[in-house]
Amino acid sequence: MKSGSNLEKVLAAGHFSVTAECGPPRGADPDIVRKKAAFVKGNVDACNVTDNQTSVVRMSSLAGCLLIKEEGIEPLIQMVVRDRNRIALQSDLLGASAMGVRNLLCLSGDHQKFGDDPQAKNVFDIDSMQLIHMVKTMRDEGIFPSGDKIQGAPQFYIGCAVNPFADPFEIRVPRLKLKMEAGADFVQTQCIYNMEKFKKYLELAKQEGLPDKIKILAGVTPLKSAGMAKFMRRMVAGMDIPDEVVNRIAAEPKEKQAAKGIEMCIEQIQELKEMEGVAGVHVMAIEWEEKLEEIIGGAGLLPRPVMA
Amino acid sequence: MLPCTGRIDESLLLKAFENGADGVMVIGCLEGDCHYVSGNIRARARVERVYAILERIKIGPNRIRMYNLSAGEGSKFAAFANEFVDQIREIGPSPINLVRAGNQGVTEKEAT
Amino acid sequence: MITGTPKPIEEILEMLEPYDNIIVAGCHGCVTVCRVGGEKEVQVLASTLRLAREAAGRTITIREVSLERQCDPEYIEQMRPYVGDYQAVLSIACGAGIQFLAEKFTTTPLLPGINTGFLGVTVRQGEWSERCQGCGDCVLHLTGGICPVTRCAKSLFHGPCGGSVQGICEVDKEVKCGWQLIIDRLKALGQMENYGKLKPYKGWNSSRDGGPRRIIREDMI
Amino acid sequence: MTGNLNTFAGSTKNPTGAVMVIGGGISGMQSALDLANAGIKVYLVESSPAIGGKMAQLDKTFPTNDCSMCIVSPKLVEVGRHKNIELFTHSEVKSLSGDAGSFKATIVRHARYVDVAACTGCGLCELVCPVTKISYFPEVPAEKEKKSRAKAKEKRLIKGPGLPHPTSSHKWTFSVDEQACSMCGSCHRACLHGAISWEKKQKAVIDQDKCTGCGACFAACPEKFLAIKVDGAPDLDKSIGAAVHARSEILGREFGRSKSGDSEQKDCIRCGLCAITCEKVMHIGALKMVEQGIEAGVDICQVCGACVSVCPVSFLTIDQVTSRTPRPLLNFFNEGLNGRKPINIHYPQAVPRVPVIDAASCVQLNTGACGTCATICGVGAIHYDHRETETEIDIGSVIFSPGIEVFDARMRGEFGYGLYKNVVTSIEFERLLSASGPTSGTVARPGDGQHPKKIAWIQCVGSRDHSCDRDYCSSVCCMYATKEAFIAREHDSSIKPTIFYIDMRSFGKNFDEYVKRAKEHQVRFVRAMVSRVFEDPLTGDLELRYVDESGKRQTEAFDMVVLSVGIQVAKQTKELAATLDIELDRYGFAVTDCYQPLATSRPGIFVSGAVKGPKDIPETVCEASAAAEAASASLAEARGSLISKEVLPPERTPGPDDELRIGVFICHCGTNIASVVDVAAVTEYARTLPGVVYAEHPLYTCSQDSQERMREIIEEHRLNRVVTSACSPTTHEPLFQSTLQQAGLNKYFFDMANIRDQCSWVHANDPILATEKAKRLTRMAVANATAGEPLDELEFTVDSRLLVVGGGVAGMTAAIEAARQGFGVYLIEQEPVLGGQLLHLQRSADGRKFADFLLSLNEKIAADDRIKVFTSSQVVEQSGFVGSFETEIVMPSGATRTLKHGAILVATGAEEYRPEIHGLGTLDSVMTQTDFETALENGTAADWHHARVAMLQCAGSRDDEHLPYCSRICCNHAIKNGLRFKKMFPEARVDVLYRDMRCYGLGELDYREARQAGVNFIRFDPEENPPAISTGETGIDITVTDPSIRLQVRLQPDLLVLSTGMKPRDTEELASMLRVPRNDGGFFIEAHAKLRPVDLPSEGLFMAGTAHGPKSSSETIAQAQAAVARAATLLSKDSKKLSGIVSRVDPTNCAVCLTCVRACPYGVPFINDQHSAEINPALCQGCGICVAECPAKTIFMGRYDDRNIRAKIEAYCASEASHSPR
Repeated sequence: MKSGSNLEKVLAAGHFSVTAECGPPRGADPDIVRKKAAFVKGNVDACNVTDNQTSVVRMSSLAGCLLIKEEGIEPLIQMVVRDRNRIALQSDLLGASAMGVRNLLCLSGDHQKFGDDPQAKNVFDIDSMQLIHMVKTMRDEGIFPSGDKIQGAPQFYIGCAVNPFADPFEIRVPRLKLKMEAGADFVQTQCIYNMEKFKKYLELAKQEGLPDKIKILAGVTPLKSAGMAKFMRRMVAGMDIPDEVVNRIAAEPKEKQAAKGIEMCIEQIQELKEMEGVAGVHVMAIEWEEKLEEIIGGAGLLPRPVMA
Repeated sequence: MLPCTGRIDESLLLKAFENGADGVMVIGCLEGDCHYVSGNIRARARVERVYAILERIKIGPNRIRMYNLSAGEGSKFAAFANEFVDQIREIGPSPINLVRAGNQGVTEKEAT
Repeated sequence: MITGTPKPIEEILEMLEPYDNIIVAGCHGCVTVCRVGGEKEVQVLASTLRLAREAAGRTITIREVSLERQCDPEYIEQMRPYVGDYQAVLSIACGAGIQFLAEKFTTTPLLPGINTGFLGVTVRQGEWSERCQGCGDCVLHLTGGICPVTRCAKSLFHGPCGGSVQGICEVDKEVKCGWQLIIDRLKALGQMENYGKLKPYKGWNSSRDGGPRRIIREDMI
Repeated sequence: MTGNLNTFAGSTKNPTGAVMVIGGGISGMQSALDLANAGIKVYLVESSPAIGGKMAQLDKTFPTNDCSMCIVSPKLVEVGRHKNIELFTHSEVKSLSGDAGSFKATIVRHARYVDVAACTGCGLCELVCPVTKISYFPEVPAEKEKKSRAKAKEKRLIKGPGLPHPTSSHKWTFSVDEQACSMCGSCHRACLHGAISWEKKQKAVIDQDKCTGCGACFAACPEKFLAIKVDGAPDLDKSIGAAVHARSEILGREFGRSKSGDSEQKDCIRCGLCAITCEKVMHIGALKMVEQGIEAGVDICQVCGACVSVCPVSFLTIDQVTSRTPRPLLNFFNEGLNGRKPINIHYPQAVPRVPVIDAASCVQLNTGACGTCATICGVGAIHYDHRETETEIDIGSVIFSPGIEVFDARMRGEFGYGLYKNVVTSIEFERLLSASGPTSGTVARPGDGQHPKKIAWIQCVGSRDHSCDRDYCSSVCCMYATKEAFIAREHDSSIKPTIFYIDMRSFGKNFDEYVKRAKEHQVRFVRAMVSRVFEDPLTGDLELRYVDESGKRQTEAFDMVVLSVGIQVAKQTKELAATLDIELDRYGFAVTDCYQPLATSRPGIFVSGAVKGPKDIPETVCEASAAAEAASASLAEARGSLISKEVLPPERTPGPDDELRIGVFICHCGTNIASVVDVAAVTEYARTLPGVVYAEHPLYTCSQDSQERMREIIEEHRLNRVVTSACSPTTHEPLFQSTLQQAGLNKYFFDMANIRDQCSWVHANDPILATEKAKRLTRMAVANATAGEPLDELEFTVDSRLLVVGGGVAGMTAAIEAARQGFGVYLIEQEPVLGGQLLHLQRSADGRKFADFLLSLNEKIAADDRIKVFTSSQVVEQSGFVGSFETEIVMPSGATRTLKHGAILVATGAEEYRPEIHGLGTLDSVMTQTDFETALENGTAADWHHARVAMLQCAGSRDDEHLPYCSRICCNHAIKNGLRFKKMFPEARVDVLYRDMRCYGLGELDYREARQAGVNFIRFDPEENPPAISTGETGIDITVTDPSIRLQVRLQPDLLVLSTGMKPRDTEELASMLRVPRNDGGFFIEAHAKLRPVDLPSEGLFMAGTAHGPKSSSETIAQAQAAVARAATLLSKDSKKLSGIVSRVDPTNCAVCLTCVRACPYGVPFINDQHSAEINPALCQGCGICVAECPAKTIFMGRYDDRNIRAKIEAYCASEASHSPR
């Protein structure tokens, strides 16, 4: 065991794992986190807590992790390199590990242009690839990047994110491989709608033998409506939603589209579950955490295994 | 008179205002018909820049304008000149001239 | 070359509020080439200022000067005989030149007339584009001659990030994804193996983070 | 006809180095200039009073929409000023004798009554002339017979809306001359104001307090006494007519003389000018002032219109004063759309700008009365005693380019021209569009002045029309109609134009694009023949009847109809041709040989322009240059023998500390300026300006004696700057500058203020402000002259050799002709043999074998040791500039050679396009026109007696996927082959599938012949009616709807012949080496689409042949000769002088920023090895763009430097008291 986290254990045991995510609030009220946590609890193996997503200022992800941990959920801390230089990153890693956070997702972070403070100075001292490598070195070799020895190395199950649909397609798999080599133990993908393209991606990854070396958690997001599908397709960079997906939900009357979205998401998870090389799903029910149980349960993934 | 409006530049146009012009017309060939291929297009860009400068320093932007004419359009030239002079009369003397008149009691008027 | 853009005239007028007798100083170097601080711009700016001030009821006397370069002490010295006769110097050279003037003429206020931009190239007449941030630690041999520090909005060393769509950066539709460019170039050069390598952390100490940088070439002193 | 073929070798001994050019239109002018600029003396004979021809009448030109007058007027001025061109305007050739090389011609100058040398063109005479109609002149009594005035028997009272309001404004003072008064009392009776006391046997006395100054007494005093004196009348010292004009002008301004077209009658102001004019100027005395108005003796009125034109208030109209029908005096330049005076300057920009008096309508010439114009002329240029004179000239050759006239549309009565006022001809419409035309460029119906909204053009009126013996196509009408429709919409975007046409013959360079643009600008094209036009007599609107494409009869109403009249040869031209003894065809077009396209049937006489067959302006210009070449080649040895060279005194070099000594000349321009501007005051003012040591105000600064005086004054007062305030520098600056040079002063120490066109003419109503403005303009010119610097006009030697790139028929012709002109030639051909595309073609239009022609060309080239041929060679490097180029070529051995030469002629040609369509290249039954022609020639067609042949036109051309342009030659090529095929095999069948048959000009005759010979023509439309064509081993199958029978037809021909068009050879590298532009199709772009058709944009570079665009072999030969003529204007000079106004870089401050390099439209600046920008003065065009762009302000330009412009700006604003504030 690299970190001893619940997620690592579930995956190591060969179970089809489930993660979800939970965005901290734009304020200091812990009850908002707790309320969301209630929907998540029992339904997942670990729950991501985002780090100032889309450059919008929110409660820190470490604080969020601790709050959900109090509620009995295994936290997965997201960490972006946009806002902190390598000194702050190391320090936060040590702190998180000390507080019992064992899962980590290393990200670049959205450009500040889209957030509250477009005039802010960004950092990008090291990039996400280098962060993965830094955490691995700290964990496995017990040394800081400076070469100094760490007293009590941090323990993390190291994750990274990939978007199988971004451009250019041909570097997607080499890039995943690079992340794996840098030290990533698992990967959570961008939400998938184009299953054909994802299968192609997975096929290429399998040719490189990647699923054996890095656990692939496929990202899914239930659609609430046809409108949401169209909006995401148009507005979210790198989002690939095929026409048939949009048409299928659009064919329903408005009031039944949400239910259809959940039905489609469940079907999709079931399909992913049967695919070789997919180790789990990452369910991003954006501002729709109350449906997690319905979705995950519907896909036959409940109850979650309890690891010793 | 210039060989081509492409010869005129911002510093000279501003110089005219410094010297008390209330308005400046730049008259070039029809666009696409420049005797020197592209001089009038260059001139237009420079006039636009001076226009913006005058606007920002509160001399007033409508005091400079570029017109395009062919050599056979005498009556149109007259119409343009009248139109521009009327426009300048409406705006009134350049603030520079107002200030100078205040100081020296002398006003230089725009002749047509 | 070093590029720049003219400061808004309102801002310059505000700076000049206390003064009635100044020098406008241009430079024959980079700023002439990028057409923001040469002799012509000196004339245009001086005329503009005189007009603006006179229209506001308060004249200003301006001496129009263009130095060969404001970043070399010998050329700056050419101003010394008369600089004391003026209340301030408005320089439209780059930030380096302006500061160097300030350093040499300690009793005269130095004012910037342009916003210094970046180290760039002329894409075409009237369009300049940044190419180098002077980070002091060049990796262009690994990235197909395209700088990730300058061309990637996040200065990533292992891009592109998820915000790259069809070669366009998420930051701006007009901005090409630097990493897409790098990958295209590496492919064309047959150097894709460079892409698959993990690059060491960048040493930013050679960049601006180390305070004003100096270059000393013993062999040239 | 053999004609000039034998002169090809140039055999005349001791030829005369002069050429007579007949016709001063664009063709004659171009020929004259090319000849004169190449050292040949030119006599240019023009029958009308001024040169310019048809082109001067046009508004805009296709396909660039350039303003016709704008582009032609520099040529007018150049011809007018050229020292080697002697102008004979208003003149005709009476006879021609002698032979090629030494002709004698007699030229008749018709009486002009105005001395061309003395006249300054001020135009006052035309202004004061009161006559506007063709008079019914009273019979002039025989000599010594006593003159007696007719007495009126029929009188008519002319009344206004109210009674007369007598005015005393600017009144003249009348008094009785006691000596002369014979106490008859006529004045007393005539006076309507009781101001004259008289009793029998007593002399009359005028009470000045009661007198209103109407002059009734003056008019009434019998001629034998003349006892009434006039005082206080301006210009009375000149003549009574001049005085009337002066007072009429003043009163007109005061009472607001209404513009023409305002038909409302005003009350009489009883100024008396009409009666005085009629009595004292015209000696008729038909008008008398009465209580209620004017009493007219309608039977004795000569209907000259003077009374109406002097009336300041529009009280009189011509119909009131006479019982006869007024005969309008029409302005022919405006196609009779408005009136003119008997003394008339042909048009405002006329050269010479000298009026002519029309003997038929001038009162003085017919009755001896009036004579006002002569009294007003300040230079005494008017002579009523002029008679026609004859001049004999010696010449070596003649160029016949009298031009054409338009078809008389009355011959097509069904269109109502001449009956319906709103039916006009296309040339009339040009004048309606023109800013200087009768309506000042507003499109108005002649019938009622209303602005038409729906205008129809009817094409082929007098073209392609067997019924009125105009079988040929006029070539230009499709395009000019499109242009007129296009421009009409530019004038008024609510106009809806429709063009009714048969075939759209937009076959020239960029013509199809132009038509496309017109369509995009809502010009509607309807393929239909209009059968009749009917007028609605109430509204003047017109109804057109036609049959549309679907066969339906249509009627459609229009506000105005324009008849696209064809062109034809005038009767006088045919007579002149007979005088010259040259052969014309049945239509009057000059007959030429297709290998000698400029030579007429009489050796030594050459022809150019539309008189050789209908053509547009660029083709005419090209032919004119070609004719100049053809006419001068055999005169080459006499080049320069008859021209005079101007010798100038050495220039004084001013020292840096010389005091400023400026002389200022303020021109009266007769009264043009002086009647408004107080020239004396301006002169006084000029004397106060800094540096001015001399000022005066001549009556006419430009007159010969004034110029002589100016030269003396410069020398006497040691002037070092000269300023004139006069008219337009565009026309007069060169004259004044040459006077400076004659006085030993650098010509750039001069500046000129225009106080006429831009001051007195526009501010006639405000003399005080106009005077102030004149002072200011003068002040600016003085400031600029002060800032002036002497500029050097660099002179460099010209290498007389010509490099010809491309050895096809164009290059070979050019080489031979250039050698005949006496120049060395390098002829470069990339193929091993000369001949180009002609090697692949068989026969000329008249059936001769091209192979024979090529053989003769090859022989001539081989025989001439001035021509060096390099076959299998290519140009690899090119440097230098006009007059001294260096070109490196690679020869077959691989060795390179550097050639030095003064000019370059690009003749790289074109080839047949061979697209892989319809099985071309794979099937034997599918071939191109060239293949077909070869097959006919080689007898492979022996068994085609019953063959069925289908020809497909535009099989590549006018197709965006292949050749986007029209290849021009294919229609004629198909007809040539079709006819030949039908002649060889009368039983065989030919079907031609076409989009528009573009058999322009005389090619239409062959088209007609082909139809008569049974060649079947089927029109298709690639969008709406494309033919379905399938080809294969099993055969060819074509299905298409034939619109003429509106049925689908199926053809199963044995052969499919494709008219594939022409594509230029690959010249990408050459073009970039020579820095010359090419269009999208790969053809070279000429310097000016209209007037410089064979010049490339860079100086010293020319082109000819199909490298310019598709064309026939005959057109190619003409173009090659034209290019040689153009090159000869350069190569014939030992040296070339450059303008002093060029940009110069001061390297001291050059930032090497490349701004100038990028900004120059001609790509002249470059970075030299001294790390500075540099501008070659030989290439600089002097626009000043780089000067303005330079961020370091380190580029300087002669007279238009910042220094000069600042000086003028500062002088503009500086009031006398305070100088430029800073």
